[in-house]
Amino acid sequence: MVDSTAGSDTMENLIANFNYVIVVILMMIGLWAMLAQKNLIKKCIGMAIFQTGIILFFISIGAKNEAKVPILSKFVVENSSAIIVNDYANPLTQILMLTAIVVGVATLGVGLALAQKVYQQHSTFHEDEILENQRK
Amino acid sequence: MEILAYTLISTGLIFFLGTTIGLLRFPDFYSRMHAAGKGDTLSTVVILLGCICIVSTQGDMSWLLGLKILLIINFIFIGSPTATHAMMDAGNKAGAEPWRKDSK
Amino acid sequence: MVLFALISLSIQNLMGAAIVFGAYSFMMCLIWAGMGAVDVAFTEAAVGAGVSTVFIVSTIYNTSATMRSRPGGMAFKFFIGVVVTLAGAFLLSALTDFPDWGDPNSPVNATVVPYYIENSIDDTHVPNLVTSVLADYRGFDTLLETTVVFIACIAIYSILRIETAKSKTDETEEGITSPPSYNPSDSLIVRQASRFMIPFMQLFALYVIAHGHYSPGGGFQGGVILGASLILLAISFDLKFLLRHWREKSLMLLVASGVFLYAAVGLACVFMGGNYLEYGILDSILPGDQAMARSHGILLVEIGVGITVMFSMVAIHINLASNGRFDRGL
Amino acid sequence: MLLVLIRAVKGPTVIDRLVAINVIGTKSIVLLLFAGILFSQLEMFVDIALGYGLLNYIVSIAASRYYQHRKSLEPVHAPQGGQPS
Repeated sequence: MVDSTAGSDTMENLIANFNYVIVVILMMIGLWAMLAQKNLIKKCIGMAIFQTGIILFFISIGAKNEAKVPILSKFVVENSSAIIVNDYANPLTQILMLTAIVVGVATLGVGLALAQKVYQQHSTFHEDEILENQRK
Repeated sequence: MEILAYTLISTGLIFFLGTTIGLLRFPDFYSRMHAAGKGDTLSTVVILLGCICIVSTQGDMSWLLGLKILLIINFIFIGSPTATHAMMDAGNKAGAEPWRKDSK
Repeated sequence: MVLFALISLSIQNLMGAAIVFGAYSFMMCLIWAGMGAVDVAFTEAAVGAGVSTVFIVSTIYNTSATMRSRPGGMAFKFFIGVVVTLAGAFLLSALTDFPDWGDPNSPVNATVVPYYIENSIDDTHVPNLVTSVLADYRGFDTLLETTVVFIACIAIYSILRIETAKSKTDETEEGITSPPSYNPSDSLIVRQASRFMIPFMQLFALYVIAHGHYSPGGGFQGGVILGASLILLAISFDLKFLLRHWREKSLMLLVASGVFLYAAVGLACVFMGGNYLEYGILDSILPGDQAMARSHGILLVEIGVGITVMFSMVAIHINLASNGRFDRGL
Repeated sequence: MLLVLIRAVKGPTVIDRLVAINVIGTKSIVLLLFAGILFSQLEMFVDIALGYGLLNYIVSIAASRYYQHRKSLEPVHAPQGGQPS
């Protein structure tokens, strides 16, 4: 791994920014599931896991220390000069990811529909068998 | 009110501990179901009642929050046994074997 | 948090994989809530609990859950593992360039977002920043995302529906898992409970859409919950029961009408003399001043989003569950 | 508490996992409410919990539906989990 060449500085960085590490791990798992799994449905699940990794990346980048939910309270609404920006988490990344989740479900549906179609043709989910069927 | 809340919550947690132990330690599907179905519902309801007690002491909109938590309790009370029933039925149909004394 | 990755690794049997994936999404919802992203948590809750696992389950239902393990794939898997590890190492090596966790002055948090936070209440009278950014400042994004959902729905129709209509006779001859006939007596409890729950769900979803200005919620969440209520109807009763009330053509029309409502609101703004999706210009036909008009415009747009998401979820479920045949399913 | 449940998720058969995620679903309602109380912003979290309370039994009903219709013994008893994953 890269870490062995770099000093202990990198290790501290890794521990301080564990959220990115988690993101990378999730993305690795998703990528591995998409590439190495032979089963089509597992590939779909791997895609979803990869997606959650990316969503986690965005949300954790938008998070702030000491920040609250990005919904203004009643007191702040009445006098709008009292808004402190750093009191609220980043709403922009949140809306991007909010839509991404719903779109992700829709694309998951598309992937599963394709998998069903493949199953109808070949009556298997296994990639190798599908390839063998096609070569015949 | 505080004492009542914490009593309720800790009671719920004890029930939940029972649920988890049952879920882990019981030998077959049906008995695990038994632990999960009852203990889970009861512990959740009790903990949520405790939450109502905490909430009702603070804030001006607390009655609305309390009402919402009551609604959650209501839905759990209906949904959880239904799900338990459905899963039990499914297990029966799928042919999960009940555990017997001489099975191991 | 590492544990969730481990959970998702432990998938073996397909059905088990689907179920563990459901649990995984529960966990993710808790994480979002912990990071202060309440709306995202809500979406994840609705999607993970209601929809995505049901999709996977209904796909498995139409196919088979058995996995044949094949010998001799280990070297390949190991090779992929090496590749993935290398990719991960590359990503990790870029780690030092990223801002620290929770840094309020990072580029993401310090450029355009303070404007949204400070001016949202004056511009739109919407306390929920997520809603105002979603539907007003970033209206184009949301419009296109809604369109993507719509397109996905169309894609599923075109994948599953057309060719099954052609090769219907072949399938029945082959006898691919024709499900046993439905026995109505086996789920009285489930039916009654669903009959009780579904109106509450729909009422709650409407509340979520309408109250999204003041609390977490909005078109996407409410739409998913509405869709989930109809999916529950389809699961606990029969698929035909649902289809008696919602013909497929009307479903598609409704999916399209949601997108159309969104786009029409934008076009109305153009006709009133403003830019596309500039709701402030609508104040002469909507009640209230400019900011209130923006608030109402957001509401209209959210309703459009809700309609699209709801019916596309239902349509996707119907297609997946009945394998495109629309007769009988999960 | 959830750590114990995660072990239950890895449980022996599929339906056991189903039971476990039902329990996890109800527990995450409780955890959401606790998080709301801790952040003293309960009014934001109670809606999510309500949504959960409404929705979290759909999955188990769907999965049990699967077994009712399929009546297949094989995924329950022979998970065929031999393949490396």
